[in-house]
Amino acid sequence: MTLLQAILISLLGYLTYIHVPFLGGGLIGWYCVGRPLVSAFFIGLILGDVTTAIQLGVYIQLIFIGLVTPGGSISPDMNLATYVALPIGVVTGLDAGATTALAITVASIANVMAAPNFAATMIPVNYQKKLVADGKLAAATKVPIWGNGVKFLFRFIPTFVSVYYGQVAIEWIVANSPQALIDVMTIFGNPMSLVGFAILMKLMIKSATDIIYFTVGFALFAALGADMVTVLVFGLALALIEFKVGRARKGA
Amino acid sequence: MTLLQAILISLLGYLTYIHVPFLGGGLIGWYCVGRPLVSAFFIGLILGDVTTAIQLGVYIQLIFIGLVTPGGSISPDMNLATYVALPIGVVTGLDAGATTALAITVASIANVMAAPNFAATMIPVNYQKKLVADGKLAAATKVPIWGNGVKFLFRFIPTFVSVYYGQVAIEWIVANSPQALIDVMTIFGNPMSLVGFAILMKLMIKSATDIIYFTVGFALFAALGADMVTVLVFGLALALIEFKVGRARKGA
Amino acid sequence: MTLLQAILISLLGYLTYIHVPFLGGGLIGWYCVGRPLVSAFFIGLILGDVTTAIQLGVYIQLIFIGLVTPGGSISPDMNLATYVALPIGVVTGLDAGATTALAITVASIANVMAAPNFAATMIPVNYQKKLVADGKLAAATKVPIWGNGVKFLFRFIPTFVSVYYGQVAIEWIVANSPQALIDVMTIFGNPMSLVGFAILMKLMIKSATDIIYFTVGFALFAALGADMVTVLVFGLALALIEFKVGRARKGA
Amino acid sequence: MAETKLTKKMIRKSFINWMMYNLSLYQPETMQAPALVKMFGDIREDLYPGDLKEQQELMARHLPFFNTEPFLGCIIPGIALGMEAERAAGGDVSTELITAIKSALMGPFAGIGDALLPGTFIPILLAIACGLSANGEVTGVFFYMAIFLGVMIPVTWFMFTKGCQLGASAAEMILGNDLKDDIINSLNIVGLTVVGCVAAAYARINISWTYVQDGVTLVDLGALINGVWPKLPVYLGALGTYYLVAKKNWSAMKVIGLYLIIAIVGYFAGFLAP
Amino acid sequence: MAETKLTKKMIRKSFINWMMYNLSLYQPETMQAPALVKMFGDIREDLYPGDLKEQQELMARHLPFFNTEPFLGCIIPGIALGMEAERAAGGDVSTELITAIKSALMGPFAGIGDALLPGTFIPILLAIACGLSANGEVTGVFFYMAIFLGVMIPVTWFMFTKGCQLGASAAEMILGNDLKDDIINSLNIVGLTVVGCVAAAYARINISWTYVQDGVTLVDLGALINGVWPKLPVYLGALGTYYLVAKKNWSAMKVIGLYLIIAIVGYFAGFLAP
Amino acid sequence: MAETKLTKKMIRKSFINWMMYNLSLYQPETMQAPALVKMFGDIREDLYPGDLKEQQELMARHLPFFNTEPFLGCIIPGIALGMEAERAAGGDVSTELITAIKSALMGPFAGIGDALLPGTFIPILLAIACGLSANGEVTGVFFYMAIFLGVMIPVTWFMFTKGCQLGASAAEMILGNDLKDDIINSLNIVGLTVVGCVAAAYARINISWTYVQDGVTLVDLGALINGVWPKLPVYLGALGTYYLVAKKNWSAMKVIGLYLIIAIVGYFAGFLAP
Ligand SMILES: OC[C@H]1O[C@H](O)[C@@H](O)[C@@H](O)[C@@H]1O
Ligand SMILES: OC[C@H]1O[C@H](O)[C@@H](O)[C@@H](O)[C@@H]1O
Ligand SMILES: OC[C@H]1O[C@H](O)[C@@H](O)[C@@H](O)[C@@H]1O
Repeated sequence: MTLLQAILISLLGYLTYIHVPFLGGGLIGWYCVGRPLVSAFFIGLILGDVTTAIQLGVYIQLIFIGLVTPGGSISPDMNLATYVALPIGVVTGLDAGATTALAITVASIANVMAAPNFAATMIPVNYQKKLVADGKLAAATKVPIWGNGVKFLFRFIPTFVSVYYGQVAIEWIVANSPQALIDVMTIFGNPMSLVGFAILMKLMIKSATDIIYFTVGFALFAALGADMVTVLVFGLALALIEFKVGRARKGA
Repeated sequence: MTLLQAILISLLGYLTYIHVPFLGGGLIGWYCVGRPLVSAFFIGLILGDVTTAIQLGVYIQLIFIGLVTPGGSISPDMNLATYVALPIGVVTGLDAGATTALAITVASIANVMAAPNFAATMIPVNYQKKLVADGKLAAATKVPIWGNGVKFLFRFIPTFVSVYYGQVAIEWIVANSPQALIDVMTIFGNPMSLVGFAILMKLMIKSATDIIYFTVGFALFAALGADMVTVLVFGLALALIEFKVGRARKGA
Repeated sequence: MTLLQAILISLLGYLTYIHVPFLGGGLIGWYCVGRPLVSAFFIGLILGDVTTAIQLGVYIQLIFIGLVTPGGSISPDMNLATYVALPIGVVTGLDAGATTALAITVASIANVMAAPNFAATMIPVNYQKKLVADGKLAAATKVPIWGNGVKFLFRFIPTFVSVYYGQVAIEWIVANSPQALIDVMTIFGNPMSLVGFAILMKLMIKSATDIIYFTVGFALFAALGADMVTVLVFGLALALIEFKVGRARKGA
Repeated sequence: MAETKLTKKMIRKSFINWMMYNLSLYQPETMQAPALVKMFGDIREDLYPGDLKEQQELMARHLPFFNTEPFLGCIIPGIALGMEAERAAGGDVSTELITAIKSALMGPFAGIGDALLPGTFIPILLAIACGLSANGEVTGVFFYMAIFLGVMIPVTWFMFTKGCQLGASAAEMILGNDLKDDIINSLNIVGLTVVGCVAAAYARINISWTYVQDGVTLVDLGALINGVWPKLPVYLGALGTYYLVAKKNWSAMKVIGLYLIIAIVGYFAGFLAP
Repeated sequence: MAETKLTKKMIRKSFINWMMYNLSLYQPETMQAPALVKMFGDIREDLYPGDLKEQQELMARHLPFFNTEPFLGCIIPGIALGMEAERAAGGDVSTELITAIKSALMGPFAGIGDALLPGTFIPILLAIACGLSANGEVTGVFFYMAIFLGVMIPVTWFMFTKGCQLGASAAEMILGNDLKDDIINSLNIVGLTVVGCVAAAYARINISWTYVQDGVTLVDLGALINGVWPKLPVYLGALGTYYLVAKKNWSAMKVIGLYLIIAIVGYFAGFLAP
Repeated sequence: MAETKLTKKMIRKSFINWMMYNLSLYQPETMQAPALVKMFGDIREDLYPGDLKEQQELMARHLPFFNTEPFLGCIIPGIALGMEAERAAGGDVSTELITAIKSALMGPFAGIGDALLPGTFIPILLAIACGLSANGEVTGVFFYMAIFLGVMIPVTWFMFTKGCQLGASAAEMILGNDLKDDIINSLNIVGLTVVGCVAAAYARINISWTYVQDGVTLVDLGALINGVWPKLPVYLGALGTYYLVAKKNWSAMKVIGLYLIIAIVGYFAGFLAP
């Protein structure tokens, strides 16, 4: 892989990350070009072998086909997996099995970066707050543009290093990372989405009994094995009842 | 098997088909004499070996013990299976395994006839409509009697041919039927019951939100694996709530 | 095992039985000291080998960790299992597997005593009734104290015999009990808790439609495999709806 | 309540007509309606002696779609009979009301009836009967026939006659009593829930497209879509059919024609499997 | 609110009585009632000094059936105590009301209490305790005893005394406040749902009839019936028992007698298995 | 309805701002709020020409926490925009109302949006696309891009502009129309139910303590606790976090600090596993 190819790929990886605005935002970036299948096409263009790229892309896509990222929980890291494993797979001629194995490895250890990424993002966010407080409104408006540079560091660099130095480098990184650090960061990240949910719950729970609805959703998934769509259906039924009761209360 | 026996058996098969009035209607025909266990007794009488017939009848009965035919979906075709496999089993001394295998084969390819049967039935139905419009009321009243002759053709003939010419004939038919035709007719028939359900839904759905109840029932079966009785129980609970809300609205 | 040790152990077994008041009642007896893990500690003290006793106690505890005894259905008999298998295990140096096997054997055949135990308890209960009717109130008040002697007989004696005469004796008893008697008593005991539930249902069912709620709970467990806590959660959701409907009816 | 013209004999004749002919001309377009036409045709002279026009209208208004579970649901033709008789006797029963009550009840009784009769009662009896006949004995056969008919004939007769009585007063009940519409709303909900289950259970749409590479299935479109939501194609098919029938007023035959085209195209394009 | 005669000492004595004796004479006929009789017997002189007739009536009215989860449900004897004390003090508390509140609450507290105490709280503590004691250490034992009793003794004491206070005013709350009956209706629904679950989980009726031919089970009646609806015999048994108890007023003992007969006949006829 | 100052151009600019920047500074403390600040910052001169103080307040009131599914949920920034415009035009729209409507809708739209967009629509399209591209063809890629963007760009534009229109009249709807609060209550319930599901599905707390003897796991604390109720630690973690955030007013950062401490302690004490 040439240096330019590696740079282009890593750049595209950054641009199609969930938090990045510059490809038109998440609808075009994350949810469209960022899907492994579509990414594969563009990686293929960069590497000059679209067919192979898409063939491998299908495999990686199928692993992540149902990925939902509620409340900021971006796990496993599909983006890094795609932009590291796929180019390496194409260039070094890995077969589908080896490519997907590589993707899964990358996706799972990448979680280590989630928490530091969030912590670093606090810097521009707090700066924006300060600018608004100081009346520097034009400047405050611009923070979400350059502030995304934080995410650039956390996405471009790991992708570039991994892609450019290749599979051996990744294996070296995996083998030499302190296991305790990876584990603690994973444990730390595991319940992270609960924070976002708690804030939403704070807004949605009007009386203590409303926790029952949360618990019903939880139980449907955890105890009865219902999928998200099924829970949505039951939630709609409960909501319909609530609505009818509300109407009845008002005699309507 | 004598010709007479084959005719009697095929006649009984017709008479115990779900749509046939002449044995007192579905309560006596389809749901009573038409159950494989009970049919076996009568087939046994015709063939002169009640015990063997019932022994095999138990096996066939157990395959179809939970058969429900909502909205006209009569699949698999228990009636043809019983009236073909059971007599052949008795006469040629098949063991239980071979008899049930034969029954299942017959039941599954018989679906091919469902759609043509329905199409043909439109003839007397439309004729009845016309008679009413023309004021020929006595004639219109009689259509459901002779009109059932359509079903006679679709039931008596295949049963008779299969029974009289035996297992070899069936295997020949199965082997020489154009697979594409069988497949297309099966694909065609697969969703057929949705038409009946849609008409019922049209009647039951008063506002768009009522579709939620349909979806709950669907999800309970498809996603949570609930059986029909369990869905009925949950449906009753939802209905009870609706009733209470309706009462509350009126302050009752 | 010395006679004294056997007596102490059997006494403790009686004191920690669900129905026995003398250790401060079920909170301290049945639910605290009576848990196999805790019992093991005290049995260990009596036998002079706390460590082994607790080690085996953990195994027995894990078998019965989720035991709930609704409406008087005390099956399997955890108490007898613990107080028989654990001391024998400690004294004869059984390994964990053999001890738990012994516990399970004892727990399952002990059901035979449940029904006679209840029948015998009717004697003091009826006597208390009579005393109240006769105005002998001081005496009536005391019946629950001495009346528990009935349970003493049904608990102390079997425990003592089994513990003192040991594993061989238990095996002899099991081998020589009339199977028909054990079976009939088990069949008899199997649905026994329904009586208590029926009395509760009599109190809770205000109109025939309330049976639907019972049926929903039943179906959740039996057909969908929900556990008790999950059913509680769904029950709470139904109750919340009922409450809201009740409020709406009153315009509140 | 207005006096009706129903005699015992008329009820008995109608009951037998219904019990025998309910599915006689069954097809997806009007389903059990031809049997209602026959049932009323046979008593048209009793209801409107000599009045051909009324007789014709009577029969004509039962020509459109009707479907329910025929046996526990026989209360509905019973009610219709009661209402028609009262109307014929000069009672204040509009034809809209007769159609409305049929439409209101047929769905719930289809769902509930199927779940209870072939879904619960019959399999229990047959399980026992198979036990009794396991060795080829006739005991189980006779047991099943006796119990099943012994229970169901009185039950259906009771439902039908109950329907006739109710029918005569149904107009008042619905107009004068707001309880009734809460009952119908509730019944609709049970009906819809059960129909949802039954659609999931009995309708099939099998997407067959797979891509196989070196003997390994790489893409199995059907499995992937069922992975998004189990039986999603059937669900979408049900809603689509509902949309065509209810919102676009397609006839059943037109929908079935569409199904046929989709089946042929889908099969030869390799997207649908049996 | 009328003044009551309850002293701290009376409450403490009653609490201890309840906590110790609730299951002492447990049997299916009156279950925990004998413990209530003892509890009131021990303070009968405080409530109605010297009035033997009132004392007798007091004890007599607690003789009938009572059952709940004894520990989280101890709020109910607490309420009963509060109400009896107010009544004794001349308050306007009818005996029907006392019976009513006991009946209203015992079911829900049985269901909810069983689910929460032995169903959730205890197994969690024991799981941790087993971890701590896995090597034979006493740590887990002491941990369990300390936490369990440290939590439950204050909780039960709180529930019981809360009940006493509420009890004194429960009459007003129910009569003067329509909220209360919505609460009781709702509690009943949780109770019923949990009882349904518990019946399915703990009661067993095993139909054993099978027909085996050449070593292959041809008909397994139990499996077939459970195939119609899982645990259907238990469900029917529950409804049947409910019918006898609630509609036919059978005593528990009479039902149990019937069970015994069925067990014997069923076993020897080969239809029921252990 | 008061006149607003919204021009087509302002709406288009705001839409693009929202669509691009919604997650640009995403972190657990304020999540999508910085994007709202940018969106309003870019039209501050249009809304309050020359009035720095109002402009500052405008931006300041969108600094706190906001989060929803960004694309189906784009109706919410649309509504906020509509309301702000009306307020700027002198309409009677309180800032509390603007905050209230955002708070009311973000949860439900998060839950429902996640379930429908990445949970249902996208996987269906991708399943088909993978089929079309299985052999390395570009067909599936183009199919996915065309359909996905062809559907979603109009849909989001429609939602956003609908929001703007609604927003201008949302005040009246909520104040003058009691329907609205029944709708919001109901949406909250769907939202809560889905959030419960999603918490169970996406949050993980793995208790790792096991006691192994001779190679056999004797006590597996995690398994035992999950046996009491599946994913109980996650449930308790969710309620605990909710308690800290909602009742103790902890900031997200403070909670995350606590998580870090627990992760470190839990890992080295051997109680938590990755
Ligand atoms: O859950 C709602 C919402 O939360 C965050 O904003 C992100 O994770 C989004 O992808 C998600 O849709
Ligand atoms: O589903 C209701 C009803 O539909 C049709 O009429 C037939 O299939 C019947 O067997 C069925 O009971
Ligand atoms: O089910 C409520 C209650 O019933 C009986 O009293 C006993 O079995 C208790 O252990 C149980 O808590």
